[in-house]
Amino acid sequence: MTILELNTGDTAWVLISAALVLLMTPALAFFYGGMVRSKSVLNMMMMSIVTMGIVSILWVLFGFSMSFGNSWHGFVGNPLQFAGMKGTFDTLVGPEGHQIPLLVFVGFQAAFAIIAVALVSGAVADRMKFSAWIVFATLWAVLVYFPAAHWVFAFDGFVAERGGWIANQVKAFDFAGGTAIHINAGAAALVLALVLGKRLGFGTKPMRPHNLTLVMLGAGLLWFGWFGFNAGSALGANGLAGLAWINTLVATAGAMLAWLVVEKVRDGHPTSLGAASGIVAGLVAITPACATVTPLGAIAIGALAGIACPLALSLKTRFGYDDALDVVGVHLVGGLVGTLAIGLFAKGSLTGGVAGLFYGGGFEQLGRQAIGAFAVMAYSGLVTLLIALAIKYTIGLRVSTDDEVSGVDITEHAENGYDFSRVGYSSYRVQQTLVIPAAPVSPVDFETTDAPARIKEEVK
Amino acid sequence: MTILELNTGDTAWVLISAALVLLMTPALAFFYGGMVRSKSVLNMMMMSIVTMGIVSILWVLFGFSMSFGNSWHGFVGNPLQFAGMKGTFDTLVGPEGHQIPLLVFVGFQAAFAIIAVALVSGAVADRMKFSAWIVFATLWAVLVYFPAAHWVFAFDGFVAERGGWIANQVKAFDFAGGTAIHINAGAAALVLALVLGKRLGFGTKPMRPHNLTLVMLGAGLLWFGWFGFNAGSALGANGLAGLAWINTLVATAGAMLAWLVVEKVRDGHPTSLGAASGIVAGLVAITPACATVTPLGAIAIGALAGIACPLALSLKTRFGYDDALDVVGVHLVGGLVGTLAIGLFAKGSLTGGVAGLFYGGGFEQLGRQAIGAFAVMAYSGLVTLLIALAIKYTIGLRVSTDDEVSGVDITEHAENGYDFSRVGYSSYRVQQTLVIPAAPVSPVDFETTDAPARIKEEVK
Amino acid sequence: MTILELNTGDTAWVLISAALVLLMTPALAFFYGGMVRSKSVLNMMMMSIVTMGIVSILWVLFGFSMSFGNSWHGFVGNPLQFAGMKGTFDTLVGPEGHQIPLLVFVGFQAAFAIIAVALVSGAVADRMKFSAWIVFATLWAVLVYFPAAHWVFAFDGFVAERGGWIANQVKAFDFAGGTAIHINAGAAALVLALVLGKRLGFGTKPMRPHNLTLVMLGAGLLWFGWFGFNAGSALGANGLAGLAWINTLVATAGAMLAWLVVEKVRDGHPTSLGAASGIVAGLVAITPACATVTPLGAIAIGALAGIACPLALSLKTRFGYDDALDVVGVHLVGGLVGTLAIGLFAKGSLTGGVAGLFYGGGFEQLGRQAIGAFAVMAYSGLVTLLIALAIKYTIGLRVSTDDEVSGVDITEHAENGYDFSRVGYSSYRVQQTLVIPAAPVSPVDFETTDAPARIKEEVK
Amino acid sequence: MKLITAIVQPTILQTVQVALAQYGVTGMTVSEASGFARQRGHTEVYRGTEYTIDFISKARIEVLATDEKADRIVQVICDAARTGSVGDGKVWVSTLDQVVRIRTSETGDDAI
Amino acid sequence: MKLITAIVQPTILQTVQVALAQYGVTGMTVSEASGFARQRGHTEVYRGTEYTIDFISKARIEVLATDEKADRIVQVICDAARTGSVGDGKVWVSTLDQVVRIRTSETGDDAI
Amino acid sequence: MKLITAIVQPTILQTVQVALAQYGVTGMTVSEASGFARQRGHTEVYRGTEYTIDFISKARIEVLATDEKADRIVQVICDAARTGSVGDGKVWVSTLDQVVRIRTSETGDDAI
Ligand SMILES: Nc1ncnc2c1ncn2[C@@H]1O[C@H](COP(=O)(O)OP(=O)(O)O)[C@@H](O)[C@H]1O
Ligand SMILES: Nc1ncnc2c1ncn2[C@@H]1O[C@H](COP(=O)(O)OP(=O)(O)O)[C@@H](O)[C@H]1O
Ligand SMILES: Nc1ncnc2c1ncn2[C@@H]1O[C@H](COP(=O)(O)OP(=O)(O)O)[C@@H](O)[C@H]1O
Repeated sequence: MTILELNTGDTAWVLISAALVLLMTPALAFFYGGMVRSKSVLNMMMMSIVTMGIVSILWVLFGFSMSFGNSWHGFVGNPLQFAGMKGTFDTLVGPEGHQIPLLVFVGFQAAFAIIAVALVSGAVADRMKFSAWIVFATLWAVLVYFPAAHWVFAFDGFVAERGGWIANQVKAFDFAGGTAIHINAGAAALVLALVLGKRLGFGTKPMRPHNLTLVMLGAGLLWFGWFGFNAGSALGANGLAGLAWINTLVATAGAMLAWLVVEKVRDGHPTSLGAASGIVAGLVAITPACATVTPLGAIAIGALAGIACPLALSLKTRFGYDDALDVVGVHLVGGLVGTLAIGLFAKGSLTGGVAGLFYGGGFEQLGRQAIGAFAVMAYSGLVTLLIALAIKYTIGLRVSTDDEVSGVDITEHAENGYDFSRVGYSSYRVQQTLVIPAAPVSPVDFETTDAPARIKEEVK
Repeated sequence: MTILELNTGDTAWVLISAALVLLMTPALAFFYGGMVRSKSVLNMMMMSIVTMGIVSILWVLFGFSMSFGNSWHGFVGNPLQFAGMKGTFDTLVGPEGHQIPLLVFVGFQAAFAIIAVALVSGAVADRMKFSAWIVFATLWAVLVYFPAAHWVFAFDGFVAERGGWIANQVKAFDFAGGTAIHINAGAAALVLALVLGKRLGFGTKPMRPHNLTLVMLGAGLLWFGWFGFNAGSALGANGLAGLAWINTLVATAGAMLAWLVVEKVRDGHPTSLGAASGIVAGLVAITPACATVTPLGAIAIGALAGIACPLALSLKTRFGYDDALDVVGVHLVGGLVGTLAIGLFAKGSLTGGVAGLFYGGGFEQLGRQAIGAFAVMAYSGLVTLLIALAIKYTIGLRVSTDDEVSGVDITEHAENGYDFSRVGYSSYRVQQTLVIPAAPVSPVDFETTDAPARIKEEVK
Repeated sequence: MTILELNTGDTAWVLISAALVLLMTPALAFFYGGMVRSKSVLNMMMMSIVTMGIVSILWVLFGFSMSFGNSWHGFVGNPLQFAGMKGTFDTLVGPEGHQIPLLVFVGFQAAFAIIAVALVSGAVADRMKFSAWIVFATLWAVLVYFPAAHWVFAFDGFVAERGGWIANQVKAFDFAGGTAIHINAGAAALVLALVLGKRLGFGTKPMRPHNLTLVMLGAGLLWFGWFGFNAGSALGANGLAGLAWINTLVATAGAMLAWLVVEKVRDGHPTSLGAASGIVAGLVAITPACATVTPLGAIAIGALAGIACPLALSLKTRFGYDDALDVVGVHLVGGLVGTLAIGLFAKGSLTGGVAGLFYGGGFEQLGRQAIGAFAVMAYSGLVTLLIALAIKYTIGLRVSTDDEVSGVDITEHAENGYDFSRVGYSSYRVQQTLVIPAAPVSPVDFETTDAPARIKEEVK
Repeated sequence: MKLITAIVQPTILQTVQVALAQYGVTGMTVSEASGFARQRGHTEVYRGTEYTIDFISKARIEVLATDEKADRIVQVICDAARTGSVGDGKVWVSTLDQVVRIRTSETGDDAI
Repeated sequence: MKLITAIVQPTILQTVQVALAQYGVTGMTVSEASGFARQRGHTEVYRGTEYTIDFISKARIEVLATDEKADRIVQVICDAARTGSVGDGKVWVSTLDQVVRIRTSETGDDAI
Repeated sequence: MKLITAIVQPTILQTVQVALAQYGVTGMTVSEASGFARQRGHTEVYRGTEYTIDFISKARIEVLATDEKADRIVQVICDAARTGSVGDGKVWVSTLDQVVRIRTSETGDDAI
């Protein structure tokens, strides 16, 4: 293949889509960060941010290869095929006339891998050791996400000759990752929350979101980025991308409005946290379906998610697990709604003939969807359990009770999220952690100073 | 038409532009949200966010069809033609060689419809019932925006055979929506503010913006998104888009600097709220003009807006209406400046021959611009008045005085924007609103507990 | 050249990249703004924002022409060639088949010019007169940035016939601006900080970042925008852009992780400010190198920057200059790491044959890189010194001690960043600065009112 | 010398300030507080979890006064702050041993 | 009439509130404070610069009480707030000259 | 036992803290306050509307002390906090009936 065959328009769209999807992880950091108490906002954000670092590196080393390398029995790709990105330069992928550089596809999918892992962190707010999260994120990416992405996203002959079993054998539709990403992360969140245990005071102490403007910022940027996620998954600037774009708009609208109606009816008031949550629930639900349903179908799917998810939130109180920021209620439930709904709403003219139940297609596709969804859920749950237990009984998953009371920002990161006070709360020592120790500067040590007067001048 | 004729580069640009314009509504939510007092930040944001839900759904149901369906006497499009998006799949629009999927155009224009409605909310900060806003937004979109968009944006033969009267008969230039969006929203804001009445304490109590970093975030994201708004309106990646891009940059720069100069001279200090406001004023003013003037003309238009808008702000004190966040001063005045300035600055070589007054074109185009501007203003004012009065005398427009004093966040949404306190202000009851009531969990009811000691353990 | 030769895909990519790069300056405003104390957050942001206004205007007037006009001995472009954008309409640039409108390139480069100037402001937090910053930004853009950009970015025959000396004679690689932007701004920051002097209480008083969520927002948006910066510098949607995209991802990942490791080892905790700083350091370092190294090389360069930059931060304590937000430590050091590392890691197959030391290319390219880097550093340092001294001895650089203690937000901008209090701290006078004085409204003047009862009613 | 402390509605602070200034009080210190008493708090709901927030925002005003003026100042504050609804707040007075103006080291009534 | 002021751990506030309410105290005023004492503060590090933050978040509770109830209220607060670790805080009691309920102008014990 | 309350410039807090610590005071409680007095507030302007903000940020320091040490502590605070400019603040002293250390239930001078 030569550079001449590259379609610059399609490439431009996937390039910007990749950047949009990458933005979703900081957006998630704000969405999650605003929901916790102010004493753990930094830790909450850091779990997403550090995941961007870890997964990016794993991805170019061997992760992309595990997901898109030539398949070993449909289960996992050959980790060596593209190790360290070898063999990806000057290569194009895609249908004739619409080819894009393989490296652009690598980047686009990297952003998916990152956010899948970061999503899980919502379950563990306020109480997980940061070191344990780093180990968890690494293991979970390698053992759970890379294989699952292979199952769902690796189509035969696209990057490598043979791809994953759900995409090619089961033939479940999952356009942009309802199974590999949302069901996967949601199932992991459930298991991890169970192993980790509840936050201190869960169910008795108020744990209000500390900054709802930050939550809304996260939701707004997520919506924006999700156009790259869904419409970018067309891997070209074409009518399919346009359909996915519109569906990403209206399903989200439907879910948000439905969530607000549920709240109004049940709790008495429509809330901004509800709107933000509804946005995310709608985006999750339309993710697998965005290219296989009509805009009216998308509204229906969104509305379903906007009803099912808020109702599902009470499950955590019922069953007593503490999925702090409702990854299960939003991503697992929303992902299931969307993935299964394809079996109901798929329109033959959009899918190349396969129609859902409501469009006269019978139960077959619904069955395929269910297999895809539950396979990922089961695998994710099981392997997550093993990883979580392994960490628990080695380095430990959870911070000490004292640290949890003080807040993980200070104890894990030695930082404080906000300091709006005009009162300069003083400190005895401000000291440079020196690095180049040739001629040490003397830190001002107030304990040895002898007169208030002198100090007053220095600290003026 | 076949898929082969689609221009992927143009499609990519309109796809991403659509996402950029969509981002502008959350951006507006932050811009507005930061300006109110902290007790109503959530309500302020929610008016924008819920509008995204409502208008998106209306748009695919019949709104797009009302705006771009075949015209009924140039006044409104046939609402049934594309109802529920029928007939939009696999269709391309645009000039030969530069066609894009109709659905992509639908999405792009959807984002315009959303923000036009959301803009109005700035006038009603702190005191409007959320339910009344929902009704208002719905009616205003249907009765005012969809027709006005038809007048201005529906060119004969682009989507449907016959389009709107301003675009095709009056031939006023409005590249990206100075009339249909900004003048329209500004006029509606004025009328709605008048019907609604002033905030309690207006003119006597300090009402400082509670978070200027949020305002600046909104302004920054608005500027970013506005490149999609203006340059995206070229509906292709071409030199026209490039010109619109540059003009969107420099007009905004000119307006911001002019606003700061006005402040420095008049108030003594250039402010960050002034810079943010100047950015928006410049963006508004260049919106209609961005493809018909040179960069030097754009600087002039920006500077005009940056002078006219801050001077216009005092109108609200003069005339005693309380347009809380100055939608009139920024969008109506800025929109008028930009729309009329085309009649002065239009350059023949860019417009296909039609020149403005300063480029030797006489008063003709200025007249056309004035007709377009005032037609939209009058129509918007009148219909808004009817809608506002209808709501006022049915469900009511305004919250109670008590609720306004407490703050609409708590009374309308049962939420609090921020909780930075380390003091865990306690509550007697933390209770799950249960949904799946099979085996009810018992909420901790402190009123019936018998000993502080026991409680202490529980709430630890 | 005719419009038919324009490549819409390439144009789309550069258009959106330009918008992405433009977003980086507001992002920088948040990144910097979050790091200062809450009493100067607005001033910190305003330095970036006003720079957007100033440099945009300069750019279309003559700045673009100074950078890309026909060269005067390789040192500066002819300022009149494209003055006021004349001669840029309907012109295309770029290789055959991949041409884009010259105006799009103008816009893309405008965003570079803006952020280069804004970067410097990090050094002067809390204490510089706003008027002095405006003068400095103007002079520095004209005298330092426009020439330096010419040296590095103006290739012979791209826009004008003859370009700058570093690009064409020295042939140092600098894909997206490690020298012209980061080394340049970093050197200027050092000199300006020295001339300006230390903040009151530097080294003795705690100066904690007041809002780390704002810092993280800035870092997240910077990363997002930087894909436009680096991958957009390919000036087309192609494999080179794909490579730059991936490298921008993984170098940043490497730098962030390395910075966190340094912190963990040295200070005991990995921090969120460290992660945000590591992100920026990695982005800076990969900027010049992103198209000439493999992803593995990019990880190495990122890791180097992630180690070198945090170690370099202590230089300011060692040498006693107060570069408040570490522009030197991050941009100068990061820029040097990236620019020189090209001499080590450049891969022949990516650069058209020129290989770095580690890829068998000897010391030659390293030498070229060093010449480029130090030439810009020396020029920037020298001219910045002259500008800074000129301002110091005319209008003065620094606010008064009293103003610095009170905080520059109030004294320079008459504003307060945040007001979260529910206690409506009252004021004697709320007064409109009137503009249209026909019928003056009487401001409520409490000093002349006679009875508490009356007041109570009015201020209710 | 007396210290008068008043807990009042946050929105009424401006009125009290003006009333005190008119009476001739030249200084006061204000801080933020939250009160729990007869006045009912409000309910907040986050993702279906309902919190009853009993603590209500209040402003806390402290005024130093000479013995003779103290009663009258209490009166002025009460008049200005009274709206007649639950939550109007409390005023209390205590006796001080000493007051010092830091700037001048004046003490006693001179320091007020 | 007495004013009881307590400085307690911020997380224990809910417990104290409940205990006081059970004892029959119908009102209290709470504000935020920072304490510096035996309890060690924490260290924060920003870009390699280490800050020792000596001031620790505390809640400040004020309760008005009649003379006879004051001692018992101090007891209730101490019992509820005691965890046994350094930083539990202090309670102090002072005598008031006067208390007024703003809404009704009641004074003295009636106003509490 | 005495309670010493000082209203000082927020930026001078560190100096006062150090001075008190050197004198041997082992504990203090600090909170944020806003003062209105001789010191002039500042003006803010938002979109052409001018607000005069009369209230100025202050730090409020409370120190418990035994009777004999109280005077000297007032002295130490005043010395440390004096800059000589308007706004330096006030210190006042009141007598307490009782002080209790919550952790140990110690009372009186032992509790300080
Ligand atoms: N016993 C008390 N001790 C301390 N503060 C009190 C007490 N009772 C009331 N307050 C304060 O006074 C405020 C108003 O009290 P509340 O009983 O609601 O109104 P009212 O004064 O009209 O009876 C409370 O929010 C609280 O801050
Ligand atoms: N002398 C004092 N004056 C004022 N407040 C004090 C004093 N000593 C302690 N405090 C307050 O009590 C809190 C707890 O004191 P600390 O000595 O840490 O614990 P403990 O009461 O268990 O000895 C401090 O944070 C401070 O707010
Ligand atoms: N009568 C008063 N009652 C309570 N606080 C006061 C009083 N007078 C002054 N203050 C407090 O002292 C601070 C400083 O007072 P000010 O008159 O400005 O300075 P100075 O103490 O130098 O005369 C004020 O901001 C206020 O907080």
